[in-house]
Amino acid sequence: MEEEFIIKENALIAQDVYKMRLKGDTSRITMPGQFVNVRVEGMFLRRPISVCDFDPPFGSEEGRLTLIYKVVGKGTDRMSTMKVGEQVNILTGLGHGYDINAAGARPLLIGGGVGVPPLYGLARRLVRAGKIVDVILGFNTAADAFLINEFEGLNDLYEFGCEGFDGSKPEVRVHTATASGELGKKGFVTDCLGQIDECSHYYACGPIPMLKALKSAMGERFPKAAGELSLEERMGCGFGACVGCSIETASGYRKVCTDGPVFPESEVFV
Amino acid sequence: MEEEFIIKENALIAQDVYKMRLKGDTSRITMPGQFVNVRVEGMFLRRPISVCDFDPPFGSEEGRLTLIYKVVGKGTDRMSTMKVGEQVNILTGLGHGYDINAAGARPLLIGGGVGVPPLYGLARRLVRAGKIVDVILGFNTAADAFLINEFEGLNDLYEFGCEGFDGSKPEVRVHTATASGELGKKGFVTDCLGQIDECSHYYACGPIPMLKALKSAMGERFPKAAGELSLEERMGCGFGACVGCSIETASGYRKVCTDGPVFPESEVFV
Amino acid sequence: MADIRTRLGEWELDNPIIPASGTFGFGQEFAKLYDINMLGSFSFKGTTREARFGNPTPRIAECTGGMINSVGLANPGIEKVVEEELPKLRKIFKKPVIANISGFSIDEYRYCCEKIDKEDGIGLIEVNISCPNVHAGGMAFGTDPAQAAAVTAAVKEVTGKPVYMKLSPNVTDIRAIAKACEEAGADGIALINTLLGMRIDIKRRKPVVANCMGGFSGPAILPVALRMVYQVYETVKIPIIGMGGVSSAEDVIEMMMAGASAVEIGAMNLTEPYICPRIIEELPKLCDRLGIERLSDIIGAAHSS
Amino acid sequence: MADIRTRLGEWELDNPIIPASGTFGFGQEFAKLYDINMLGSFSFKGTTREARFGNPTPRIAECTGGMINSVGLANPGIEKVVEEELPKLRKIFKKPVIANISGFSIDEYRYCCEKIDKEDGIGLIEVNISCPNVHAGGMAFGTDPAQAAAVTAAVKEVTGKPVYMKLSPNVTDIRAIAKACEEAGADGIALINTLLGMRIDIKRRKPVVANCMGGFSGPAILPVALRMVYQVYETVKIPIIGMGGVSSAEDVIEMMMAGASAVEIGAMNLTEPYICPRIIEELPKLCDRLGIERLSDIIGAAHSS
Ligand SMILES: Cc1cc2nc3c(=O)[nH]c(=O)nc-3n(C[C@H](O)[C@H](O)[C@H](O)COP(=O)(O)OP(=O)(O)OC[C@H]3O[C@@H](n4cnc5c(N)ncnc54)[C@H](O)[C@@H]3O)c2cc1C
Ligand SMILES: Cc1cc2nc3c(=O)[nH]c(=O)nc-3n(C[C@H](O)[C@H](O)[C@H](O)COP(=O)(O)OP(=O)(O)OC[C@H]3O[C@@H](n4cnc5c(N)ncnc54)[C@H](O)[C@@H]3O)c2cc1C
Ligand SMILES: Cc1cc2nc3c(=O)[nH]c(=O)nc-3n(C[C@H](O)[C@H](O)[C@H](O)COP(=O)(O)O)c2cc1C
Ligand SMILES: Cc1cc2nc3c(=O)[nH]c(=O)nc-3n(C[C@H](O)[C@H](O)[C@H](O)COP(=O)(O)O)c2cc1C
Ligand code: FES
Ligand code: FES
Repeated sequence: MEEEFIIKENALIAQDVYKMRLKGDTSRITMPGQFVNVRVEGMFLRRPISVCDFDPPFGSEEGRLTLIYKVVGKGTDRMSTMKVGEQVNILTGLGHGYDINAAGARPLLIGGGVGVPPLYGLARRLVRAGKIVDVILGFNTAADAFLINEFEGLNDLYEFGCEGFDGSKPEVRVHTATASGELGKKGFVTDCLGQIDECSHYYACGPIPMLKALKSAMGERFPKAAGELSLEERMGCGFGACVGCSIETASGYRKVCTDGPVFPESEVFV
Repeated sequence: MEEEFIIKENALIAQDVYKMRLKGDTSRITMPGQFVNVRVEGMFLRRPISVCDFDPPFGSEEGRLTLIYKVVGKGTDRMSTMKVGEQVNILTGLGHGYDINAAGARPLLIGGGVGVPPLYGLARRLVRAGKIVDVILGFNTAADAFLINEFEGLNDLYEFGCEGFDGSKPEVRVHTATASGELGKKGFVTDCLGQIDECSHYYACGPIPMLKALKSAMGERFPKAAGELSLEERMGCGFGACVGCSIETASGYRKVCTDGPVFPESEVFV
Repeated sequence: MADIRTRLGEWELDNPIIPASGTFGFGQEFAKLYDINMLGSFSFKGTTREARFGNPTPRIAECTGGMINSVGLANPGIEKVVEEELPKLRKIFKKPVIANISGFSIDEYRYCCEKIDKEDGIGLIEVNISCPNVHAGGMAFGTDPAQAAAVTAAVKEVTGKPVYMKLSPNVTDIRAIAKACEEAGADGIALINTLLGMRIDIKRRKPVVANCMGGFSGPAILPVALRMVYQVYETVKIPIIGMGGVSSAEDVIEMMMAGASAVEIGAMNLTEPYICPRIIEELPKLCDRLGIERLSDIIGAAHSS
Repeated sequence: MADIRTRLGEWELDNPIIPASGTFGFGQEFAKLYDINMLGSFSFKGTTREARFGNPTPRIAECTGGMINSVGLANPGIEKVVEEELPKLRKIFKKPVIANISGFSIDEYRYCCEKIDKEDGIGLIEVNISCPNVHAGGMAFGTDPAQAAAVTAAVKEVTGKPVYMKLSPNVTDIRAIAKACEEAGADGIALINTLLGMRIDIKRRKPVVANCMGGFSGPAILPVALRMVYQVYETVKIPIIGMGGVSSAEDVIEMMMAGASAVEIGAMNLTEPYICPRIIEELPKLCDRLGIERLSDIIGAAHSS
């Protein structure tokens, strides 16, 4: 679970938002939506960050891991000063991620702010599995936005047929909302739901108010679609030992770090 | 007082003993025997280390500072892992050093173990001032010994007359003792006193038992020579603020960090 | 190679390293990471009569050299621990475990200890008296010698297993509490529990943890823990399990020289999950470097005779 | 730019930053490093009736995130402070200073405060009651509400200057001590003093400091200090000077949100001698980022109304 990674890139990609690419043993990461817990020098607790994307080690190739994080305090600030070539100690493959098998033909992904990153790895895998994927990305302003091109890019990637899939031509349809109106629709992710014509299953990650609004909006727009929500909670360990991250769910107490961070929408009270 | 230095060298020179050469603003260092207080990441307190040698900044040239330290605990262990090019935060020019003006014609320098380093900068200055300098260096074993060649080398340096001096041909006479007998005389620094024919003033640095033995041996061998002893004490600040390092002397309470670390032999009870 | 075995009364441990209660669950999470049978033992999550969710979240905060937790004794309740956790544990852990018991009334302590008394594979009962006493104004049992003694006497009545009283450091005089426990029949003392601490979120202008305050632990508290272990060692004759801020083999030695017969490690398990096996590996080497032949010889060595 | 002035009773300070007693001598060492008139004020070295060498050396030990000192109130004695240090100080420091007074008997406190009462340029007297009471078994005055009140009442009799009682954190209930001081007439509360701690040298198998134990302070103790300031703010109406582990402008804000009207900085002065000017520079900028217009508005802001 504890692995040393080497930083390959650590670059500013939006206001206060950094993308960190690393190499190391990713073999414990198995589902998009999982997270890692990063040791940051000078901090006692590790910092939990969602896996944005990953590739398993392959032959002599090391595994690849991408994290996208926003500087909000001392720990992430310190992360942003880490240099290419530096070694980072990471607890990898933590938590229970998104269930790809539940996607159906027309999955919908909804991400807000730093909730967007984990959906990228998910989208890539859904496209690979031949799905037509709707993605709604919400940001406050244009300066806060990131990954939009990369989501779009998933279309090109698969036009060349570099991966086999199950027949239907896969596609990613990106819908953007900004509160400022600078990019895409002016408003919130829920304001984009009108643009979606079909939804077999949904996957969301973002701040609690977004998840709350989304849950009720989805109940009206696509009452039959089940969904999965990714939650955040302050963590002591990230692997189930301290019970610091418990929440109450429809099926009793659950730990966000091991039972989640992704939970069936029907289970959680947001 | 607080300066950033850059590491130019950090090399093992004897068993557990490292030499660190740095560049930065040394202008506050004025006397050999002073010390600096080094910030070591992960440690709360700084680590006091004697100035082994220094050169003031000159024109566009930065100042040079040499420290020699032994790894004895976590802080010095961490220091030994610092890399060339790294920046080190140092409080410089601390304490009251050796009084060069008191040397007379035939100064004697006595150093034991990691008490040896500060005597090097002193010896260099005494040679520059045209003195014939006797130096007694004591170590436990040959593996612990260091700087012997450098002291000898002070002779070559000045044969070429690269510094002006006051007429008499300067010289450094190095006498070595090891407890193991591997190098020089078998025994302690005091066992070398027989090799010294004259002494106008002496300067010593080393562990307390050595200083104690020395003080009484010198009283017998050269009863007229006054001396200066460099002391160590655990320090909170190193610049006189915390009174953590007080000792009782013949003239009342004194702070090792500001009134010392070098004290007249007649003042201190060792 | 140095002999790193140690004893807690009659119980001989292969080594003094014991993950502390609340940081090791019931062993299942760590059993996935390493063979937990290499541990001296471990202390299971503080258990109460009823199942408890604990305090509202957030209940974790970062501090310099440590953390605050206000988990608040979240646990499945003694019934479930005995019926589910212990049987599961016995499959993976072959050594006696330490049963950490909490309560909000003397009755509750007694009830839980009586239940545990019937179980096999319990090395000792660690009775955590830092919880607030609901029947006496909410001050913790562990802050008053008379109440500490009352809990001790009550649980001693219902169990034949060794009873170690786990003390709170949030007191004026830890010696008085330890002494009261010894006199009431305790077989040993475990200390320290967490220091009461808090952090404030300056953006939200509110305490970081929902419960306002919480227990502060981790390397930062080591000096306080060492001091209290040292004081208690001079006060009682029964064995001491020392804890608080231990994060290295050196700290283990320091804790034992202060007077501990065994050493628990808490918060560090959460951030460095392999800390215990690493210390167990390092310990004999460090003993060799320090000229320690038998680790148990150094218990209390820092005290002037 | 935010207004960072604050008040301690009638006394308006340009900013809340005050180097803590024992870490700033009588100002002379720091005056060589920067213009100390930029400080809110500073608290001079704890002064007793007689000159004291203090405890034997070594009296400093390293800890994670802090240090132990067992300096033991080394000071030149009140006579010399009044006759030599204060006149020297007045030449370089134009603001009122905080007079930190200690004693081993109520008489000694009274004697020293009476002396100080006659001096000009004293902003307030900070009465440190963490020293052991030689007349009452050696327990510190600050660990018993009745004794804390007795010291307060005694010094209030002999001085018209504001009296702030400086409390020890090594107590079960800091609120009771603070309340007792307030009721006995204290004008304010200063807290916390150091936590009692120790370290052991595992090579020598002895306590690191000659005096065995000492006062533990530095960033590691911030959570305990915040908790106590928070508790005391809910207990008394008089102003609080908060301290313990403060090492950044963020910590200053946290301390004030917990309830402090001004903030002292101790151990950090020793390892980062420019810490106070740096924080004073940073503070208005941080206030701007946090939307704080007047720093004094946030005192106690973390308390739910
Ligand atoms: C499962 C999970 C996945 C996450 N994925 C991402 C991601 O992909 N990108 C990203 O930018 N952020 C992510 N976060 C949030 C991220 O963990 C916090 O922003 C980060 O820990 C803040 O650390 P800090 O030291 O900068 O802030 P500080 O506020 O100084 O941190 C203080 C303490 O609070 C904790 N903390 C603060 N904010 C949060 C938060 N929102 N959630 C949990 N703990 C918090 C910190 O971990 C630390 O222990 C995720 C959080 C969780 C729980
Ligand atoms: C004025 C002065 C000059 C010195 N010059 C040198 C030198 O040139 N070369 C050299 O190798 N050593 C020198 N020392 C000793 C050096 O400071 C210590 O060896 C070093 O601080 C040990 O740090 P550590 O973390 O490795 O050891 P630890 O034992 O882990 O340190 C713990 C604490 O004790 C302090 N400490 C430990 N040993 C000493 C000591 N002997 N003196 C003072 N504080 C100590 C440390 O600074 C630290 O605060 C000097 C000490 C003083 C006071
Ligand atoms: C997350 C967490 C939960 C804890 N839960 C308990 C508990 O249930 N019962 C108990 O006696 N102590 C509990 N403790 C206290 C620890 O067992 C230990 O006494 C304390 O943390 C000091 O050790 P440390 O500094 O190594 O963490 C808990 C500590 C932490 C960090
Ligand atoms: C070296 C040192 C000496 C101290 N001397 C005194 C003193 O004489 N009087 C006093 O009231 N407090 C004294 N203190 C306590 C500090 O004033 C302060 O209360 C404590 O250190 C907590 O603050 P900090 O964590 O910022 O250091 C001393 C602290 C240190 C580190
Ligand atoms: S963070 Fe420790 S159990 Fe979830
Ligand atoms: S080390 Fe602080 S006064 Fe000398």
